[in-house]
Amino acid sequence: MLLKIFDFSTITAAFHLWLSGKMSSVLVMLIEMTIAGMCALGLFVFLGLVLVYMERKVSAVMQIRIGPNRVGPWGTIQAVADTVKLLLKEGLTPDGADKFLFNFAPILVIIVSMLILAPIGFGKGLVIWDLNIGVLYISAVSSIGVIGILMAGWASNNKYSLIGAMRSGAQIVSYELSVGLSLISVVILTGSLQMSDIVNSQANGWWIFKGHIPIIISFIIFVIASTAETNRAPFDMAEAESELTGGFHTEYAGMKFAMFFLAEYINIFIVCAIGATLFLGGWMPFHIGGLTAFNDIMDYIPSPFWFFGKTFFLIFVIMWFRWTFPRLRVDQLLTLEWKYLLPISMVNTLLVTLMAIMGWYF
Amino acid sequence: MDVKEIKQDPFPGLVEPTDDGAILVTKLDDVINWARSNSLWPLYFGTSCCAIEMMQTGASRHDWSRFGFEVARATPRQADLIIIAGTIVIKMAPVLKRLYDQMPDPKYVIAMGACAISGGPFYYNTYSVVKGADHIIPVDIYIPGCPPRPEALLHGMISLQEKIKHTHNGQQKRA
Amino acid sequence: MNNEELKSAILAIQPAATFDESGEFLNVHISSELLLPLMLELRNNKDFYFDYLFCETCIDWKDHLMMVYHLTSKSLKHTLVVKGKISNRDNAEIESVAGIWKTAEFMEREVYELFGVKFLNHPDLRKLILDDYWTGYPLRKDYSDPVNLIEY
Amino acid sequence: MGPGSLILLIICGVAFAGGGILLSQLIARSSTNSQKGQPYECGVPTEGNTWIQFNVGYYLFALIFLIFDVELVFMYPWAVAAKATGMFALIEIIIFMFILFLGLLYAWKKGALKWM
Amino acid sequence: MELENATEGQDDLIINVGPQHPSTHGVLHIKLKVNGETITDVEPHLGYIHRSIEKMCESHTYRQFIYTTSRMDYLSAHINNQACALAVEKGLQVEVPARAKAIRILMAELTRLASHQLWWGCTGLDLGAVTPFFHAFREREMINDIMEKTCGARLTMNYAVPGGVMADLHPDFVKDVKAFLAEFKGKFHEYDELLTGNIIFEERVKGIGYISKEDAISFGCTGPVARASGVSCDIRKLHPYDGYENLQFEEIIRTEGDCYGRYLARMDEMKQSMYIIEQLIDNIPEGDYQAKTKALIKLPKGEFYQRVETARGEFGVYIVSEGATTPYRIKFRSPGFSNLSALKHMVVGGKIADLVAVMAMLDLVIPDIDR
Repeated sequence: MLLKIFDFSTITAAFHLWLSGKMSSVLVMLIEMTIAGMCALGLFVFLGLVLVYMERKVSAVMQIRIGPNRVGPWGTIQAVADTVKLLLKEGLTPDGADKFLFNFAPILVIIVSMLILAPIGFGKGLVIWDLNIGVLYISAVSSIGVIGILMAGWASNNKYSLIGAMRSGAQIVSYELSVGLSLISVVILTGSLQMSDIVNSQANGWWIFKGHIPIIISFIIFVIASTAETNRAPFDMAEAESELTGGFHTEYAGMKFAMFFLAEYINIFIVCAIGATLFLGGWMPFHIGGLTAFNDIMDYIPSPFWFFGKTFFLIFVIMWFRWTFPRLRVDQLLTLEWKYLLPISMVNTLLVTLMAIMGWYF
Repeated sequence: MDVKEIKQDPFPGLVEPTDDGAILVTKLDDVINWARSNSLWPLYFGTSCCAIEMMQTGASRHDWSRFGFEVARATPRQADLIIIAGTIVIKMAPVLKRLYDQMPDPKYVIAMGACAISGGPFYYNTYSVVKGADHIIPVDIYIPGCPPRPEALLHGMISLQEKIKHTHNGQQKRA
Repeated sequence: MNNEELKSAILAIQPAATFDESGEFLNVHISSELLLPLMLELRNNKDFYFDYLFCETCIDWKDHLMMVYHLTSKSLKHTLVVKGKISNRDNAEIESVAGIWKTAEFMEREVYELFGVKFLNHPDLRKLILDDYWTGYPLRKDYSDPVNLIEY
Repeated sequence: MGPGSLILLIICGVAFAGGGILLSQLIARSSTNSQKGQPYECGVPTEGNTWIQFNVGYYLFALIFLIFDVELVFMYPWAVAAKATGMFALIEIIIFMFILFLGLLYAWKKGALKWM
Repeated sequence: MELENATEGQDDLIINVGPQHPSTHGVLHIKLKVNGETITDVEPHLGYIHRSIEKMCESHTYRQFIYTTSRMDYLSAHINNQACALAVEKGLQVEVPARAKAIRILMAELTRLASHQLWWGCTGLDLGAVTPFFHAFREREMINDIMEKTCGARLTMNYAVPGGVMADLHPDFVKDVKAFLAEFKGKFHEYDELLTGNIIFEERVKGIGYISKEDAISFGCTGPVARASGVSCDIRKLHPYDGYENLQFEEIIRTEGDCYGRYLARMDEMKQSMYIIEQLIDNIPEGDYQAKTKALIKLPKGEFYQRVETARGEFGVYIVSEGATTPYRIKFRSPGFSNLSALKHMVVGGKIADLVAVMAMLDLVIPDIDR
């Protein structure tokens, strides 16, 4: 029934065959890798520019402003100007800083964001490496990100940075549990850790529709916890501009700061992509049972559109949070996680298990 | 009066003739200056009344985000521009100097309001006011007023953009 | 209490006090050494109960300094101005009232650096407003700064 | 693509971040002065050492997390097999979670979740 | 090891907050000692905007010195001017025309509204919510427009002069104020929706920065800060000036004593200010806007103390005159200075984030504190 959706794996397979006929396998691999790498880099740049612009425009709309509109048409290349400016800005390293860690931290943060891209399916057959433990891989790799922040804060030899990093450490590791448990609830239902399996299991309906209330609870917990994971307001303890001026990146300037800035947005994209994949059906089109004509039309929309549409919707929700809520205090933040979210998600996981075993889902 | 007769020369003192055959350099200069002038991130620095007008400039009616100035940074490491909004007193002077010093290059300074330009209403009979922020750090743009209107600040920032657009990056020197 | 009652009550505590009623409030003049016991009585005596010190400052009368305390009672609604005369300009000293009214701590620090009045038994007498290396007491009348057109 | 893609992504990350930073170091104009390398603290010279023995409160959460995270990892293989195993899996995980929850309650009771 | 003792033996981290810091609203410098997140000591350092206004005023005439007060508490500029004008009038014993009094009160209440709007926006900013700031400034701009039409300045007005006000009202004044009131009343629910009812906001401010009634009096706290602790200290009620005695309004007194009480006190004060304006706007008496005074005012020998209620609390002008054209000594009793002295009492034992919340709710204007 899903044949109507265009499968990117046919293109990649055909391309692979064509290349293999022309040259040796090593060369083929090199070329394919270069292309994949270029795509990953292109995605990074694209996401950085688009998300920064989106953030500015979303905030402007919510704050009854206009937002950037002078640089380029409707201010669209404002972010380009910012990037070039940051590239040309002196990237200084403080004298008292631990020089290696200070300069390595932004690179580490970017590498981590880069690595999580691997199992995400951007469309049908459009995935870098669909490994069979995708969910586990994501939760494993994403916890490395906090090390980058801790390194940055510690190495800066700045007190604001240090406190910001410490807060962020305590915060991210705590919320990791809730994220993990809400991911597990979907894994229980699908019985697979592979991202493509999870997407395929939603061919006849997304989990958020099929899974009843427990999955909706999981989804809400996932959104809250992943907002905290990405250090976004109202959980932006690590930056907390009105308290710690710049938080962990207080001492970072120029391109090094830009890397943190970019990583923040890429991380938002990644958590939203994971949320979209697990709960909203990834690149699966929206179907309504019985309406064949409607479903056919939906199938004609290419799968990446579905994926990016869902992801950007979630990104919008997270931006909406940021521009609406005040910031929590650090102890309230941890109380929220350990005394509310964690027990709730544990009980919820049991409910999902019961549901899965009894077959109480569509 | 015939307006057309008045010749408009944006910045007479700053426009210098280009060297021969330096097309690539000028083009690169254009790109650099375009990026720098369109992405002026100010530092949170307001000492008194002018700070309120600065906030008004950022607020919904005047909205300096249209020009890309809205990314006000609290730390000088990420800022390009200090808008000195308010009086600088002797105790504040070393702080301002240190903040300016800690900013990475390139950096710009706008003196907003009479106090930052010259001490303004506090020029005479005071024992603690610095008579103009340019005694401490070099200032690029002066915006008169006590306090200047938000439009004046916007004009000042656009003037700074113009100034940056006429910079030669190869041979630039700073005090 | 009205002004007459205040007068007689204060005279009963401190016979050396003199009064001045020309202004808006009743003024009590007293020398700096006798100030603290009177202030304690004004604050703690249930009949006075001046619990709110709303202004504390100093005036330089060229030959002497004068501390001015504006007191009011929140419950009894009467107001009194106490003026403590400090005769020795060069080594001005007066007992601190910071132990009685907490707001005095900051106000006295301000007077200390702008007028050079030393407050005895002040919990934390340091410069508050001016630089640590500042010399001179700028609000005194003999402070001169020719550069800024402040002349004696 | 296979596991090679991870190496590829790491290379991409290093090239992107490291390259960007390096490029910026090469082309950006820089200047030095005595204050530039000093830590920023609102324009006031910093006082005291930054790298001191830090409050234990932050680390406590990391410690509790460690216990929970290890246990969470055990849940992944269980989750995959849960639906196929049936009721037994539920009972099993209830016991497992109960122990986990006891740990949380213990930490809670001990005041480890109270910020200090 | 018991966890209760786990924090022993650790060093405190000394952090400077300010003079350039987003949450200090200017150039307050606070030396903070923290153990982890917990504040163990707070030491405010002032003077980063000490412009020696009191010394300056000694060489200015009675007409001239008023402009400096606009620059002290620039958010209550008109109310400061009014206090100075009242103090000089007290010395001259001039009767101010009824029209001038009404105009002064109208402008004072508009100023108070504008100041509270800015406070509300900045409170949101300090607590991490950026959007309230923009919503507050939307209405604030309308007040600024009215002020600009009235006296030519948006912020530092210098509108009140000894004997009345500087110029008569703009013909559009009544219309503009009514339009503003209608607009603001319609938008006021947005204020409540954005912050007041928000659970995060309530968690952040409830029980934070508590000060008891006795302590509030002892620290000399005034304005909404003291009124949230149950101290009756509204000068408009206690010592009415310029005809406040003829107006109907309530003094907002709350009993919470914490940041939330201060927040609600200010929100209610805005409503009271609107109520005062509504009473006056249709009943501005006709007549002169200024009493005849000499161009060069000489105050008689004596001391004149005038208290007014600014947006932040009790503002006092203490003029000591020797009979000359310039004051012998002027002391400005600023509300922020006393409120700030209670800062340490309020925040020690709290978290770093609480410091920001407390400072936001104290509504400090640093030039007013430093003078």
